[in-house]
Amino acid sequence: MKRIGVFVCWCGTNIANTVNIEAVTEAAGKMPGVVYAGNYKYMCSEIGQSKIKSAIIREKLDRFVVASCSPRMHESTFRKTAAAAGLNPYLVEIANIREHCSWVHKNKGEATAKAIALIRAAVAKAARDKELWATQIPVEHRALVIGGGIGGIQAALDIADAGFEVDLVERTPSIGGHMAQLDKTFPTLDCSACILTPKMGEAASHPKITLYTYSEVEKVDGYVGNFEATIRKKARSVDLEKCTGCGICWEKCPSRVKSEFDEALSMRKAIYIPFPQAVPNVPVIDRASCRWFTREKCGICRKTCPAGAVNFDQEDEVLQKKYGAIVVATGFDVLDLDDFGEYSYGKHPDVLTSLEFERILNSSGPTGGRLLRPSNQSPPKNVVFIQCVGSRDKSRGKPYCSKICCMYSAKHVILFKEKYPEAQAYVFYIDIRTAGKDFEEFHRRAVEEYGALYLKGSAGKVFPDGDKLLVKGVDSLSGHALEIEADMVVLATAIKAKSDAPQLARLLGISTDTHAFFMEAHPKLRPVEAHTAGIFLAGACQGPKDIPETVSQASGAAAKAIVLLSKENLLSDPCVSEVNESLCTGCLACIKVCPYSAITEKTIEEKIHGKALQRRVAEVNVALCQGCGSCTVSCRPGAVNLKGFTNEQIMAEVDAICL
Amino acid sequence: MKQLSERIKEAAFGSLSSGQVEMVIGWQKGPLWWQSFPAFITDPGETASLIWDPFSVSNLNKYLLNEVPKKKIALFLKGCDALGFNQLLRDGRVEREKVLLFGIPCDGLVDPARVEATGLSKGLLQVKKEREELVFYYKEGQRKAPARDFYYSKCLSCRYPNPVTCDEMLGEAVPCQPLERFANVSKLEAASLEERFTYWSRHFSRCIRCFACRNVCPACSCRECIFDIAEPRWLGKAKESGETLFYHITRAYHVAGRCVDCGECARICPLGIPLAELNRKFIKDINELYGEYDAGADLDKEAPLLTFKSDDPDVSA
Amino acid sequence: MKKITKEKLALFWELLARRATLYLPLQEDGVVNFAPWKNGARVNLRENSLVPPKNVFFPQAETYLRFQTGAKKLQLESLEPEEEFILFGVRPCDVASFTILDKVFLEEPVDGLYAKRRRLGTLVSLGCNEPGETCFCTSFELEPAFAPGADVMVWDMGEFLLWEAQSEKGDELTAKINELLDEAAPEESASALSLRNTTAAGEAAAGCQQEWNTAGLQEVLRGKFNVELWEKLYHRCLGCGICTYLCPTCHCFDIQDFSRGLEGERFRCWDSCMFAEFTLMASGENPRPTQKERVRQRFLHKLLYFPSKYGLYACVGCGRCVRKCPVHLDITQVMEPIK
Amino acid sequence: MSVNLKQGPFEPLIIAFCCNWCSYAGGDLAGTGRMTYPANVRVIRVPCSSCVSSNFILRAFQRGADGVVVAGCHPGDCHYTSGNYFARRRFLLLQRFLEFLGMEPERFQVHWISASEGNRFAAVMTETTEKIRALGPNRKLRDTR
Repeated sequence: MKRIGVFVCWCGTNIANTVNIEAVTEAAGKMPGVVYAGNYKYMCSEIGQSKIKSAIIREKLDRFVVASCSPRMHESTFRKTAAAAGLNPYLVEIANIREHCSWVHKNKGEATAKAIALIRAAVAKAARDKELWATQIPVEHRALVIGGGIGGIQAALDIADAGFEVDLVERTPSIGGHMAQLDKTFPTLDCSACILTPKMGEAASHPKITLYTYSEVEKVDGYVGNFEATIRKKARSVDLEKCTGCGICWEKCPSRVKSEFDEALSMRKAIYIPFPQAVPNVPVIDRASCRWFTREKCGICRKTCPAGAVNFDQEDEVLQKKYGAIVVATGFDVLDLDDFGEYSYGKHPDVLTSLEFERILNSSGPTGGRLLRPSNQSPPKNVVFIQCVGSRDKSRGKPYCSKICCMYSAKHVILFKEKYPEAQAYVFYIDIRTAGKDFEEFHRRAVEEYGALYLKGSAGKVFPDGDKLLVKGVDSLSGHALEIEADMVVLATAIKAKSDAPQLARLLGISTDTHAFFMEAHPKLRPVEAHTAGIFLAGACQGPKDIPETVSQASGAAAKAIVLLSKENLLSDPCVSEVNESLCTGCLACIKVCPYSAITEKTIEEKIHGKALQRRVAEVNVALCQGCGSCTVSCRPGAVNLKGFTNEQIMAEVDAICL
Repeated sequence: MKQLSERIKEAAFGSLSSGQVEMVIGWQKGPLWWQSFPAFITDPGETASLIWDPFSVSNLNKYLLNEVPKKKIALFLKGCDALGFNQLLRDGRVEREKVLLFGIPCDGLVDPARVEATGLSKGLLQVKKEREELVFYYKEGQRKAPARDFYYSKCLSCRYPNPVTCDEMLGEAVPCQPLERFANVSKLEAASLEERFTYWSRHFSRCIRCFACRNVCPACSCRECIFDIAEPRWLGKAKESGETLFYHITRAYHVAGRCVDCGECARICPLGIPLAELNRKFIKDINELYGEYDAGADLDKEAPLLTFKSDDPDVSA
Repeated sequence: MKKITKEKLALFWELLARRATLYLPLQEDGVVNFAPWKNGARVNLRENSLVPPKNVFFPQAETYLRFQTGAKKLQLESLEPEEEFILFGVRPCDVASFTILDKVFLEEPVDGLYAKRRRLGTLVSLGCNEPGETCFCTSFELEPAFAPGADVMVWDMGEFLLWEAQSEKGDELTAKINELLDEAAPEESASALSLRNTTAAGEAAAGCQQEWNTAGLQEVLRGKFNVELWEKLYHRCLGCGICTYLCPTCHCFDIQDFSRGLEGERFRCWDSCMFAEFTLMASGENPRPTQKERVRQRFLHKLLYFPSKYGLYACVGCGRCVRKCPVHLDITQVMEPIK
Repeated sequence: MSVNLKQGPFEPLIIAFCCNWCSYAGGDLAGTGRMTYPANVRVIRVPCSSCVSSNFILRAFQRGADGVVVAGCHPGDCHYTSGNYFARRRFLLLQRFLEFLGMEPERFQVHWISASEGNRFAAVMTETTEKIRALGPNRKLRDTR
C-alpha cells in the first residue's frame, strides 16, 4: 500500500476564506492510500516546506499531494522539497485549489466540495506516480538572434562577449531597426544614430557574431540546446565580399522607388542601401523594381560597378545551422490608420504619423533635417500633436497603452520649438504617462520651457481649410470646444505587433497574446523567456517598449541564453513518452503524429513459442521528446505512455474526480 | 465460377509443388450448402479440395498474423480482401515479400439468410453460380434465380470488386456497379437524436461481447487489444449499457480512417448488430470533412487521423 | 392434458407475467432471444432463441457482492436473486442443457446463485414441430419434442397449444392459470405423442441433417490429444466467443470487481476458453499459448473430460455453433473426422 | 451508489481536460483575475489537447460526468506546434459520432482557450454548465451501477 501525504495550503486567506480547510484536510485523510493529511498557512514558505519534509520522515511518506496554488506556480518548488527529503521529485502532485477553486468560486460549501474532488484526483494520480529520472542532453554552444534592431544587436553583443558564437538574422538589408530611423532620443535628447551606429559597427566586426542581413528564418526544428534552424539568405544581387560601398551603382540606377526607411517620404533606387550608416554598407537590388529583373534591360549598375560586385545571377542561399538558444527580437509595426479617416491622414500631406515626423526632423532624413510643411515647404507656425491614435481604443485600435508616445511627443514638441521658438505646439492627450527616470522632468520642460499647450481631451476631426488644417477638439477640463488652425498635425500612432508575428510564433512553437505580441513564460518572474525552453524574448516583440527597456530586456535575454549555453549538458524533463514493446504492434502511427520526430522504428527479436522472431516496434528518443503525449492517443492498445501522465494515471484521475 | 475454381486449384498446386510457398490458404466446402470455410494446405496433393463458390466469403488475409512462414504463404484475395491486405501492410502486420497473392475478381457472394428468407433453403443440397444466375440443387431437381437477388448487401455496395493488389489475377475483371453505401447512415442522420439513441441502444443491448467483429476485422490487428488488457482495464466485463457503448464507440473509432469497409463486422455479428454503419459514419464524415479517402486503396494518401491541415473545419463548440 | 387456444395467448402472457417475471422468446430486429415479456413484445414460438436460455439461470454478468472499504473494517453485503420467474418456450435440447449445468453448479460445492435461480424458476418447454437444418439433439439421445426435465411440456398443435405439467412446480403453475386452460380431448392428447415420434424421425431422416453416433466416442477421443487433426483444425478459428457464448452448456465464468472510490461490487461474468486471456496468468505465462490448445480444450472438454467426470456429453445438439460459427469450426466438424 | 443517489436539484458534473500551456493557464488567469464560474467544473491538467484520449472522455461519461470539455491552445498556437491540429480532427469526428449514436452533442465540447483568455475560460465554463444544466443529467453513457 502506498503511503501518501496530503498538505493543504491556506495561502493566507486566499484559499482559507473560500475553502473549509479543516473539512478538506479531514476528507483527504480518508482517501485511499493517504496516511497523513495536514494543513498550514503558507505551504510554499520555508516553514511550510519543512513541515512537509518532517512529515515525510515521521510518517514514512512515499509520495505526497500539495493542495495549493496552480502547479504552474509551485510544482517545481515542492518537487525540490521532495528531493530535499530524499523522495524522488516526481512523486509529488499538486491539487490546484486556488486559481481553479478558491479564487473563482464564492460559495464556501461548493468550493470545499470541489477542493476535495480535486485532491481526490491528485491522490489517485499520485498513487500511480513512479520515480522518474532526468537524462542528460548535450548543448550546442551557439545562439541565434532573430531581428537586428537595437534589441537583437544588444543581445547578440552580450552573448558574443560571453564567448559564444552568435548568428544575427535580419530581414531587411541592414541592421539597426526602428532606432536607426529616429532623430533624437528621450529624455536625454542624444542623437539616436550617434549611440546606435557604434553598436551596429561593433556587432558587424565582433569575431563571434555572424550577420545574416536580408535573410529570414524559415524553419526551426529541435528543442532546447539543440535547435536546428533553416535560414534563407535572400539574393542580394551584390557580392558582399567584393562591394566597397562606393555608391556609384545607386547614383546611376534609373529606377526610383519610395523609401521604406524614410516612411515613403523620399525615393530610393532599385539598388540601394536603406540609409547612409547601413551595416553592412553594401547595397541590395530590389528585384521587384529593378529594370534588369522586370524588363531584362538596363544593367547600368553592373556596368558601372568598379569592383564588379553586382551579380544578377546570385541565388537565395539556404543554410541549416544548429543552435543551443534562440533570442527573438523582431520588434514592432505601427498601426495602420485606414480606420481613422477623421484625421485626414493620407489625404493631406501635412498630417503625419510620429514616425514620419521623426524622419522629417532627422538631419539625414528626406528634408535633410529642415522642418518644413510637406505641402508647400513653408515653415510651420502651429503644430498639433494628437496622442493615443489607436492606443487605448478598444473599438478601432488597440486597448493597450503604446507606452512611448507621451514621451516622444514631448520630445517632438521640444525639437520643433528648438527650430521655431516663435511657433506654438498643441498636444491633445487623454492622460500623460511619464513613469520613468527623468521622464516627468522632460515632459515638464516641454510644457514649461517650451510652452507647449497640453489639452486634455480629444481631437475629433482634422480637415483642410484653405492652405491650413483645421483641428476640431474638446478641452475636457474647461468643457470648451476648440478649433485650432494648424500647419501640421502629428499623430501618435499606436504600436502593434509585427503583422507576421503569429507565423513566426508557429515556426518557433511559442505563443502569442491576444494582440499577437509574444508571450513570456511568466509576466513577472520569467519576463524574458518564452514558454518553450531555450527561446528568449527581447524588445517590443513582447509588448510596447522604449529603448532602455528594450536594451535591458535584451541583456536579460542574453544572460538567460548565456546560462543555457554555458552548460555542457542539460537535464531533460523525464516526463517523456515510453514504449511498452510487448504491447507495441509496430503500426508506427505514433511516428506520424510526433511533432519532434522523436519516435523511430527499431527491430527487436523475441521468442514466441520457442521460435526466435524479429518484429518492428517504436522507440522514443528521450532527448527529442517534449512530452506532448499525442503519440499516446494515436496508439490504440496504449503501448505508448507519457511518463507523469500515463493512461492509467489519467484514468484514475477521471474516476476519482467524478466521485 | 467453375473456371475460377479450377484456376485456384492450379495456382495452389503450382505454387506448393514448385516449393515457391509452404502453405496455401484458400477455401474448402463443408457438409452443408452454405458452409465454405478457410483451408490451410501444405500438401500439394490436397489442393484439389480447394473450392470457390458463392459462399467463399471468409477473408483469408488476417490469418497471416498467426503464421510465421520461413518462405512464403500463398493466399487468395477478393476485392474487399485486397483492401484489407493493404491495411495490414500499412500497419506493418504482414511482409509483402512473404506472401504470394492470387487475385479473384468477385461480383458478389450469397447471403444464406436471403436464401432462407425465400424458402429456397428447404432440402437444399448445393448452390452453384452460372453466369448471372444461381442454380439451387435438390434431391428432386433444380431451380434457378438471378444471383444478385441473394447477394450480401455489403457486396451490392462494393466499390472494389477487383483486387487492387495481387501477384496474379485469376480471372477477368468484373464490372463495378455499387449501390449508394451511405444510404442507411444518411437515413439515421436524418432521424431525431432520441430515435437514433433508441435504435442503437436496442441493437447494442443484444451485444454479447464475443469480439467476433473485432477478430474478423483487417484493421484490428493489434498484438494485444485494448479491450483485453487487464491493467488498466478500460473495458469492464459487466453487461452494462455504458460498457457496451464504450466498446462499440471505441472499436469503431479505432478503425476510423483505417476501415476498408469490407463489411465483415456486420456480416459476422451473430446478433445482427449493424456494425458496418458505425464504420461508415466515420468514413462518410472523413470524406466530407477531410476529402475522399478509401483505406486500403489510397496508398499514396496519409491516413486522415494521422495528418491535418491548418484550415481543417473546427470542432463546433 | 390441457390445452390453450392461440387466440387466448395474449391474455395468457399477461396472466403469467402477473404471477412472475415471464421470459419468452421475443423477436427484435429479426433476432429471437429470451427476454422478459412486456405488452407489445413480439413473441416467436417458431424459432429457437439465438442466445440460449442459460442466461436466465446463469446471466452473462451477475453482481453478488457489494463492499465498502475505508472504515477500519471492510463492509460486505451479499446479493442474491429474489425474483420468481417463468421461462416459457425452452426447446427440449436447451432443457437438457440445464441437466448438464446442474451437474456443474448443483453438485458440491453448490453454486448458491444458480441453485437459487433454479428454485425460483418454472421451466416450460416447447416441443419442436420440425427440426432445423442444423439440429442433432437425437445424437445425444434427446427427443426434439419432449423434455423430461421441464416443469411443463407444451406442444404447438397449430390452432392450440397442448399443456402438460410434469412436476410439482408444473402443477402449481397449471393451477394458477387454470382459468385459461381447457381440457384436451383424448385424441388431441394423443397427437402430442405422434408429434414426438414424427419430429424425432424427421430429424434423423432429413436430407442435410446429420446424426452422429456418439457411442464409444469417449474411447476414441481418449488417445486423440496429440493427433495432427488439431493442427489442421485450429488454423481457421478466429478466436471469438460466438461458440461459447451461444452454447447452452458452456458455463465458464470470470470474477471481476467494479469500484467507485471506496465502494464497489463483485460480479461474475461469462468467459470464453476461446479467448487468449482465459488462461493467461498474472506472470505472463499462458498454458494454452495458441488457438490450437484452446480449440482442442473446448472440444475435448465437451466430448471427453465432461463425460468422463459426469457421465454425459456436454453437448445437446442444438446446432447454434453450427449455424453461427463464422468459419464453420463447429462441434460436428470435429466429431466426424476425429472418429 | 454515490453519484446516482445525489439529492436536491440537478447539478451537472463537468470534467474539463485542459492543456497545460494555454487552457490550464487560461484557467489560472481566470483565477488571478478573480473571475467566477460555477464550481460544477473540475479540471484535469494534461500536457496537450492531443494527449486526451477518447478513452478518458468516455470514461468520464461512464463515471457520471454530465458534460466533458476538452480545451486546448488555439489552432496554430499549440505549444507543441501541431498537437491541437490532430486533436481537432480526432474530436470533431468523435463529437459527430456521439451525436450519431444519439448523444446530445453539447455534452462533449471542444474549446480553444489561450493563456491570455482568462475571461473566455470563465465564460466557456459558465456557458457550458448552463447548457448542461438545461439538458439534464447524462443517462445515456453513464454506468448504472
